[in-house]
Amino acid sequence: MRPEVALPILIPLLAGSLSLVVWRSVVLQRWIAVFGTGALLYASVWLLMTTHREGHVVMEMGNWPAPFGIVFVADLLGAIMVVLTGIMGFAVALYSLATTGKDHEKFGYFPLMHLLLAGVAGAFLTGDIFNMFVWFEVMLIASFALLILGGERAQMEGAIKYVTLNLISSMIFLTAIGLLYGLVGSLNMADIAYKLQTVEEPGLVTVIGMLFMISFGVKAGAFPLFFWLPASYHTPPVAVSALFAGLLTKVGVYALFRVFTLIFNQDVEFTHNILLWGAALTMLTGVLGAAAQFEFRRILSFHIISQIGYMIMGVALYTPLAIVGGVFYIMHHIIVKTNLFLVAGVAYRLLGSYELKDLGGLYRKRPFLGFLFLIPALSLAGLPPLSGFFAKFVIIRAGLEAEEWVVTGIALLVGLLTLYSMIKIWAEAFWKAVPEHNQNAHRLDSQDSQLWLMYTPIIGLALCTLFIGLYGQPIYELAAASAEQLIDPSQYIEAVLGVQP
Amino acid sequence: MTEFLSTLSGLLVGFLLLLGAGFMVLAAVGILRLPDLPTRMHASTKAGALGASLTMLAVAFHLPEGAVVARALAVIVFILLTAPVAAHVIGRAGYFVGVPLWKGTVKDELKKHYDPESHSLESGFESRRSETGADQPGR
Amino acid sequence: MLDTVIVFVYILLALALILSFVRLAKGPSLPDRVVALELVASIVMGMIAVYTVDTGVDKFIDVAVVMALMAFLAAIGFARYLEKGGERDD
Amino acid sequence: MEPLLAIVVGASYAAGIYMMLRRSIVKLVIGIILFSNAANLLFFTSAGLTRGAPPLIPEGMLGPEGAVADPLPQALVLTAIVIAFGVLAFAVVLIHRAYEVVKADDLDQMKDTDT
Amino acid sequence: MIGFAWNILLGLAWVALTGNFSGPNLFMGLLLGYLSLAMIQSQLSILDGYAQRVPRVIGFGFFFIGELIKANLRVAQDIMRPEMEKAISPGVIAFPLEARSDVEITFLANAISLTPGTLSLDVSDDRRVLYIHAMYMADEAALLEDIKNMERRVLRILR
Amino acid sequence: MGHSLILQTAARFLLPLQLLFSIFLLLRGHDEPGGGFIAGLVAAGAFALYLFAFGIPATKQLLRVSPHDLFGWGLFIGTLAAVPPLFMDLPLFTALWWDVPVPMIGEIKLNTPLLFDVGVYLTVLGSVLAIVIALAEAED
Amino acid sequence: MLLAVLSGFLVAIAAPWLYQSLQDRAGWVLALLPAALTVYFATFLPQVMAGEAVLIHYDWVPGLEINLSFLVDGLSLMFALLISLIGTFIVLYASGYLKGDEYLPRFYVLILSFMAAMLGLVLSDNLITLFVFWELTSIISYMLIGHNHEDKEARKCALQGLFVTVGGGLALLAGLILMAGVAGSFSLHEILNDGDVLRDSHLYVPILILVLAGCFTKSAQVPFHFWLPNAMAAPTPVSAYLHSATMVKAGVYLLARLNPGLGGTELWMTILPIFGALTMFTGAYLAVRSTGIKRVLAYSTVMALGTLTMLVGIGTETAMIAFACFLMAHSLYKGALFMVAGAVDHEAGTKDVTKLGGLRRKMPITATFAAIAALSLAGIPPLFGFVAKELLFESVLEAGGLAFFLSVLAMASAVLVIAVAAIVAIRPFWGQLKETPKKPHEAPLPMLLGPIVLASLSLFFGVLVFIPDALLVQATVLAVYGEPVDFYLSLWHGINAPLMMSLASLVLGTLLFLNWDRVRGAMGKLDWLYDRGPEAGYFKVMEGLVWTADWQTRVLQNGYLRNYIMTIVLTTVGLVGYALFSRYDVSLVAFGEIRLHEYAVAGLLVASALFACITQSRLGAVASAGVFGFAIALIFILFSAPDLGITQILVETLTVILLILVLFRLPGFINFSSPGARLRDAGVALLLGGLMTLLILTTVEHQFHAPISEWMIDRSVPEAYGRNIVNVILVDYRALDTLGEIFVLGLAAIGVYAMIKLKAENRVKDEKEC
Ligand code: NA
Ligand code: NA
Repeated sequence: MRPEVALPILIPLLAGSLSLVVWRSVVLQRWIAVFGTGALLYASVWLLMTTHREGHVVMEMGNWPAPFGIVFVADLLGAIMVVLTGIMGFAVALYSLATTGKDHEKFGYFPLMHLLLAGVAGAFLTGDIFNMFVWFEVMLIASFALLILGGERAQMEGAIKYVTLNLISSMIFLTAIGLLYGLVGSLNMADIAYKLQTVEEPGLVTVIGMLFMISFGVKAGAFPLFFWLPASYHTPPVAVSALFAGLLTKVGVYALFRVFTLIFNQDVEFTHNILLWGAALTMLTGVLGAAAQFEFRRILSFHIISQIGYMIMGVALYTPLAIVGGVFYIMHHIIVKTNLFLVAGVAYRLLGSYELKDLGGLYRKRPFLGFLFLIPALSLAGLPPLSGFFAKFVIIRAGLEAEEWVVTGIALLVGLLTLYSMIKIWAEAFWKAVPEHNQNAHRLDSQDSQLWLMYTPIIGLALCTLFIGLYGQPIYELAAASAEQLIDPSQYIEAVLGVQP
Repeated sequence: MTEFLSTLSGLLVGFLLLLGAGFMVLAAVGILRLPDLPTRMHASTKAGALGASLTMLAVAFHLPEGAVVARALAVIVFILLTAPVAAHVIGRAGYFVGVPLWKGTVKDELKKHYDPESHSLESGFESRRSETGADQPGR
Repeated sequence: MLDTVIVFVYILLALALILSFVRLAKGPSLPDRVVALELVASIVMGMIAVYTVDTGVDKFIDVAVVMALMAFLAAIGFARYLEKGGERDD
Repeated sequence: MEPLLAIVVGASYAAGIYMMLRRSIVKLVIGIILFSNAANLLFFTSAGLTRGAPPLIPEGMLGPEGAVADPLPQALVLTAIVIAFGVLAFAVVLIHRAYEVVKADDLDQMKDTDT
Repeated sequence: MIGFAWNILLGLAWVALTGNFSGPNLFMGLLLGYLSLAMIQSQLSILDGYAQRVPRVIGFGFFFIGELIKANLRVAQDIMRPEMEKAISPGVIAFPLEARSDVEITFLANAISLTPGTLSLDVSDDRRVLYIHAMYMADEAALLEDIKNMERRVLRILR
Repeated sequence: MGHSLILQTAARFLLPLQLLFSIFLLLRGHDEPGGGFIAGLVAAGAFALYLFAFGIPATKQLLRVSPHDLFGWGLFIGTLAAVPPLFMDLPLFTALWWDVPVPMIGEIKLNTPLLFDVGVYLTVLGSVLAIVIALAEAED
Repeated sequence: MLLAVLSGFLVAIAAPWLYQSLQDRAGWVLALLPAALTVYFATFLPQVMAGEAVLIHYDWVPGLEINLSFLVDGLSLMFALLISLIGTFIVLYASGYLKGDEYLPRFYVLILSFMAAMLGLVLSDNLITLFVFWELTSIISYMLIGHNHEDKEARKCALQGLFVTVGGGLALLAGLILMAGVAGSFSLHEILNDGDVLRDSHLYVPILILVLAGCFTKSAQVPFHFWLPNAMAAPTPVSAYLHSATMVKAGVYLLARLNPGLGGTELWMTILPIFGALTMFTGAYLAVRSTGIKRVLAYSTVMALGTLTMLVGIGTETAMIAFACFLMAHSLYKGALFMVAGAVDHEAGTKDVTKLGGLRRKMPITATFAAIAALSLAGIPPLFGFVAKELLFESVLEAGGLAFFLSVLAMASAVLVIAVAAIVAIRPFWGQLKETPKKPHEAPLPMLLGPIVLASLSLFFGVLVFIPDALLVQATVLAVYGEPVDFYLSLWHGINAPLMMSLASLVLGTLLFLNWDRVRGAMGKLDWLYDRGPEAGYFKVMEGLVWTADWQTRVLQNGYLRNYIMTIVLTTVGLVGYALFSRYDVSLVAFGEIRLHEYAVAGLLVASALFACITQSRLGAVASAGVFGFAIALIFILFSAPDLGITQILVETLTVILLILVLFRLPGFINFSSPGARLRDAGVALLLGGLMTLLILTTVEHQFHAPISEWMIDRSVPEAYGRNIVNVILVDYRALDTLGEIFVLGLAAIGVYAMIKLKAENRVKDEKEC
C-alpha cells in the first residue's frame, strides 16, 4: 500500500478544512497555506519518484477492489500533473502572502486555494470517471468562489459567464457518464476501457466519446467552447488568475488526454481528427484574440487558449511522439503561464494598472523584472533554448511526421503571433517610458518590503523554465515514458484490474 | 379466519385509499373552482391533509407491522402539525398583502383592525387594555 | 380487487395532480400558487402511500415522513417573502 | 418506461437551455435548475428503471429478496443532486449580487469584461 | 411539565420511528429528546398537569376526527355543486379568545384551521382576538358557538 | 415577517421534533433510507423554520456555534474519518469497526463510516445554514 | 569547445558585476574573451587547412536527437574566426562609443550573448541546435536594435527585424525537421554526406522553400530586405557587428552550409541566383539613394548578402571561391566602415553624409583607415576586395543560362558600389570642413582599434593573398562545394573580361559619385515604387493582422452569454448528432409497459418545465420549478429510489427557499427578446432536447456488460455491515465521492458568504470614508 498516491488530495483537503476550522485566525491560515502547499509539493514529488521507479501506483479506496470501489491511479502523466499542481500551489501560496488583501483572507481565500488544489489533484489521480466529475466540481466551485472574492462588477460579470458555461459543461459530463454507465455498467476507467475493447456497437461508444470531448473541451478552453475563459480570467486578483491560468484549463486537457488515450481509441480516424481541427482552430482563434488585446492579463488569458491548442494537438495526432509533445507542452506551459501572471502582478503592484497604455519604464527601473518576464514570455512564444521551444518542437515534428501540413503550419504561425503578443507587452510595459499620466510612477523607485515574497516564486518558476530548456533530457525522458504509458493503455488496465487485456 | 381478516383488511385498505384519493381530488377541484384564496385554502388544507392521512392509514392497515404503523402514524401526526401552520401563514400573508377577497364575501371584521403601514393588528379591545399598560403593538 | 382499486386510486391522484397544477399555473396571485404547491405535496404523499400498498414495500413511507415534516417549509418561505414586501406577482 | 422518460428528459433539457438563453438573469436561474435536474434524471434513466424494488436488504438477511434496482446510479445521482444544489446556491447568490452591482437584470448589459 | 411530557413523547417517537422497542433504545430516544429540548428550553415555559389530560386528549382526538370528516363531506358536496357560488357565504370574523398562553392559542388556531369551514388567519397583537375566515357565514351565531365549543375542549386538555 | 404567534409556537415544538428526526435519519441511514446528507438537510430545514419564525439573531443565539464552525468541523471530521486506516497500512477510507461497551446501553458499534456520515451531517447542516443566514441577512 | 561556445553567455552573466567594479575599464577586460576565442579557434587552423573536419559532440537532449555537436571545417572556422575577431574590436569599440550610457552593462550582456549565439550557430552540427542559436541571434538582436527603447521608432524597427527573422525562422524549423526526417538524421555532416537523398525526396521542394524562407529573411534578401536598414536604429557597435560578420550572414552561412545537400538542382540554381542578384542590385541602388552614412552602409550590406546568395546559387567552383573571398573581404571592410561611420557620428553628431565634409583634418587616422576599407569595398587592387570582385565577375560570366542577366546586374551593382565607397570614405573626410552639431576630433583608442586592424587586414590579405587562401579559403570552398577544388588565389589574372568589367565599373562609379547629388534627385522620382514595396507590404500585413484579430474577437468573444451558450449547444448537437447518425444506425424503440399514473407524472414534469419557461410570473416559475422537483421525486420513488426521493424533496424545498430569499431584491421577469429570437432559441433548445432523447433511446437499448453494482449488493451486509446499499455506497464503497460532494457544499457556502459579507464590509468601509 502506497500512501503517496492519496496524499496529494489528503493534504490539501486537510489543510483546507483545517483552515476553515481556524477561520477566525488569518495568521494561522497563512501558516497552514505555506506548510500545506509545501507538504503537497513534497508528497507529489514523492509520488512522481515512486511512479517513475515502479510504474503505476494504485490505491483502492476503502480497500474495495477495482473496479468496484474508487481507485486512485498515478501513472506518469498523473504524477507529473500532480507535481505541477504542487509547484503551482506552493508558488502561489507564497505569492499570495504578499498580495492577498485582508478582506480576501478573512473570507476564505486560503481554504479556497487548498481545496482548488485538492480538486485539481483529485482529478489528476482518480481512476474513476464519476469521481473525476466530483473533483471537477470541487475544483470548479472553489474557482467560482475565488473568482468573485472582492465582488467587483467585472468579477460578477465574468463569473456569471464562467459559472454558467462551466455548469453546462459539467452537466454534459454528467450526461456522458450516465450514458456510459448505462452501456458498460462500470465507472472505473480501466474497467470501461477493458470492457469496451469488444462491443457490438462501437459507434455508440464514439458518440458518447463526443460528449466527453465537448465537456472537456469547454473546461480546457478549446474552440469554439472557450468563451468563459477570456470573459473571466482577468478579473480576480492576480494570484488567483495565475493559479487558474496554470492549472484549471489543464485539467480539461488532462481529461482529454486520459479518456482519448485510454477509453475512446476505437475510432481514432473520426474522434482524433475532430480533435485535431479543434486544436488548430483553438490555437488560431486564441492567438488572434490575444493580438486584439491591450491589457496584460487579457493577452495572457487569450494565450491560454491558443496554447491549449498545442496540447490538444498532441493527443489528437495520437502518435507516440505527439503525445510526448503534448505532455511536454503541458509541463512547460503550466509553469510559464502562471509565471507570466505573477509578473503581471508585480507590474500591477509597481504601476497600479494592467492596461498596457498605463504601463512603462519597467525595463529601465527594474531590469531584473524584465529578465524574469522575458524567460516565460519567450518560452511561451517557443523561442529556444527555453522550455517552450522543445515543447513546440516536438509537437511540430510530430505534426510534420504525421504529414498534417495545414495544422502544423498553423501551429508554426501561431508561434510567431504569440511572439508578437509577448513582444507587445515587452515593448509597451517594459521598454516604453512610463507614461506621464501614471500616478504611481514613483513606486518604481521606492522600496517595497513585500516584493521579495512576490519575486521568490517568480524566480523559482523561471528557474524551472530554464531548467527544462537547458537540461531537457530528463524532462523529455519523463514525457516519453509517460507517452509510452498513454499510447499503450494495457499497462494502465493491468495495473488497475490486474488482468492482461 | 385469517383469510377473512385479510379480506376485511383488503376491503378496508381499498376503502381508505379510495376515500383518501377522493378527498385529494376534492381538494384539487376545490382550489380550482372556489372563488378566492381563503376559500381555496379551506379545500386544500383540510381535504389535502385528510386525504393524505387516510391513504397513510390505509398503508398502516395494509402492512400491520410495528415499524410501518408507527411511521404511517408519524406521517399523519406530522401532517396535522404542519398543515394548519402553513395554511395560517399563507392565509395571513395573502390577506395582509391584499390578495382580494371574493366579491361574495359577506363580512370582514379584520380589515378595520389592520394597519398596513405598521402591520399592527388590533383586537378592538385596546381602549380598555391601554389602562393596564399591556398594549404592545408589534411586539 | 385491491389491484383494481389501486389503479383507480392512481388515476384519481393523477387527476388531482393535474388539477392542482392548473391552479398553480393560473394563479392569479402568488398565494394561490403556493396553495397549489402545498396540495401537490400532499398528493405526492398520497401517491407514495398508494405505491406502498401497491408494491408492498414499506420503505417508501420514509419519503412521506420527510415530506410531511419538511415540505411545508416552502410555503413558509413564500409567506415570509410576501410579508417582507415581495411582489404578489399577479 | 425509459422511452417516455427519454422524451421527458429531452423536454427538460430543452426547457432548461431555452431559459438559459434568455437575457434576463432571473430566467437564467430557472434554466440552471431545470437543466441540472434534467441531467440527473437522464443519469437515473439511462441506467435502467426498476419498479418497486428499492436496493435495501431486509433485516437479518445477507442480500435482498429478488432483484433490486441498481443502487449505484442512485448513489451517483444523489451525489450529483447535492453538487448541483451547491452550485445552484452559489449561482443564485452570484446572480443576486450581479444584479446589485450592475443594477440591471439584462445580461446584455454584462459584456464589459469581454470586449 | 409539558417539557417532560414532550420529552417522553419525543422518546416514544424515537422508539416508534426506529421500530426498536428495546430499553436501551428508549433510553437513547429520551436522551436525544432531552438534548433536542435542551436546545429550545429557554423558549418554552409550560404548565404542568400532564397526567390527567391523557383521556381528554383521546376524547379530543375522536371529536376532532369526527368534525374533520363531517365537515369535509359538506365541503365536498358544495364544491361539486354546479352553482357552488350560491352555496357558500364566506367572511372573516373576530373570535374573542379565552385561551391565553402561546400554546393554547396556537393549538386552538390550528385545530380551527384543520376543521373544514374555518381557517385561522391571525391573532391580534394583544392576543385577545383570533380572526377566522369562515366558509359558511349564513348562521354566524352557530358558527361562533362551534368554535367556542372547540376552544373549551382544547382548553380542557391543555389546562 | 411580522412575527406570527402561531408560527412561532409551532416552530418551538417542531424544531426539537425535526432535530430528533434528523438524528434518527443519520443513525439509521446505513440500514434504511436516510444518511448524513438527508439528515443534515432536515436539520438545516428545522433551523430555517426557526429563522423564519423568530428572525436571525434569535436563531444565531439558539445555534450558539457559527455555521462556519459547523461545516468547518464537518469537513475536517469527514476528512479525518478517512485517515486512520493509513496508519494500519490500509488504503484511505477503509472502514474500521469497533465494538465499544457503553454502560446501561450495551455495545455500540463505532465505525469510521458513521464518523464520516457525522462529518457529512455537520457539513450539510453548516453549509446550508450559512447560506440561508447570509441570504436572510442580506435581505434586511 | 562547449565552453568556448557558451563562454559568451557565461561571461555575459558576469558582465554587470564586472562593470560595477571596473567601470570604464570593463570593456578591455571583456574584450579579452573574444580575443581569447580568436586564438582558440585559430588553433584549429592546422587541422582544417589539412582538409579535416573536426567533430565534437556533447549530449543535450539525446532523446530528441538534439545534441550539442560542433563541426569545425573551413566554413564554420572562417565564420568563427571572423565573429570572435570582429567581436573583440566591437566590445572595445562599444566601451568607447557607449561610455556613460546607463545601459552599457546590459549592452555588454547582450553583445557577448550575441557573439556566443553566433558562434553556436556557425559551429553547430546538429540542425536543431543550429536553429536554437539561430533564434537566439534573432531575439538578442531585437534587444540590441531596441537599445534606445524609449524611442517609439526604435521599438518599431526592432519589432520589424524580429518579426521577419523569426517568421522565417519558423519556416526554417519546419524545413529542418522535414530535412532531418528525409535524411534520417539531425546531424549536418551525416545529412550532407549523402545529399542525393534530399534531392531525390518528394519533399525536396517544400524543404527547399522552407529553408530558403528562413535564410532569405535572415539575410535580408529581396523582398525581405527592408528590415535590415531599419535595424540601424541600433547603436553603431551593434550595426557594425550585426551587419559585418554576423547575424545577417547567418542566412548566407546556412545556404552555403546546405549547398552540398540541397544545392546543385535546377531549382536551387535558379532561385538563388535570381533572388541574390536582385537583392544585390536593389541593395546597391538603395545605398546610393540614401544619405545617412549608416543607411548607405546598411544597403551596401544588403548588396553583399545578395551577392553571396547569388554565388552560392551559381554553385560553380569559381563561384564558391568567389563566395569564400567575398565573405571574408566583406566582413573585414564592412566592420571597419561601420565603426568609422559610428566614430564620425559620435564625434560630429550627425550621420547625414550631405552635412559632412573635410573631417580628415580633425580625424586623420579615421580618415585613413576609412579610405583603405572603402577601397576594398570598391574592389580596387591591391585590396582583398579586388580579389573577391574579380572572382565575382568571373562567376557570373560562367553562370550558364543566367549569365547575361547576372552579369548585367553585377556590373550595375559594382558601379553603384564604387559610388557607395566614395560616399562613405571620401565625402565626409575630404573637401570643405562643414559645420557639424558637435565639435569633431579624433575618436578615442578603443574606437580606433577596430577600423585600424580590420582595414589593415583587408590590405594585408590583398597583398599577400596566398595567406588567406591557404589559411581558410581552400577549406571553406571544400566545405561549401562538398569536394576538394584545385585553385590558387591571385591578384593578377591577366587581362580578361572580369578585369575589363572592373575597370569599366571603376570609371562609371567615379562618374556616378561626382554626380551623386543629381543622380539622387533623379532616383527620388522612383520613390512611389518604394512606397508600394515590400516594407509597405509588411505594414499592410501587420495592420491586417490587427484588424483580423479585432474582428475575430468582436465576433467570437462578443460578450453575450446567450451567444456563447448557443455556440456550445450547437457544437454539441452538431458533433454528437453527426457522430450518432454517421457511426450508428438509429432506430426507434418500443415504449414498453407504461402505467397510467406514470404518464401523468411524466406529463406533470413536462408541463411544469414548460410553464416555468412561459410564465410571466417569476414566483410562479419558482413554484412551478417546485412542482418539477416534486415530480422528479415521484419518478425516483416510482422507480425504487427512496433515498433519492427524500433527497430530491429536501433539496427542492431548500432550493425554493433560496430562490425566494434571493428573488426578493431581484426584478420581475422582463421579456427582452423579440419573438423571432425566442423562436430561434426554442429551436436551439429543441435540438438539444431531441439529441438527449435520442441518446437515451439508443443507449437504453444496449447493455454491454452487467453492472458492477451486483458485486456491491452481495457484499453490502456481510462486508460493509449496511442494509441500505445506497448509503453503503455513499459512505463506504464510494466515500470519496461523498467527501468531494460535501466539500462542494462547504465551498458553496464560503462563496456565498464571501459574496454577501464582503460587500457588506465594503459598504461599512465606504460609509466610514464618507
Ligand atoms: Na493556462
Ligand atoms: Na443501457
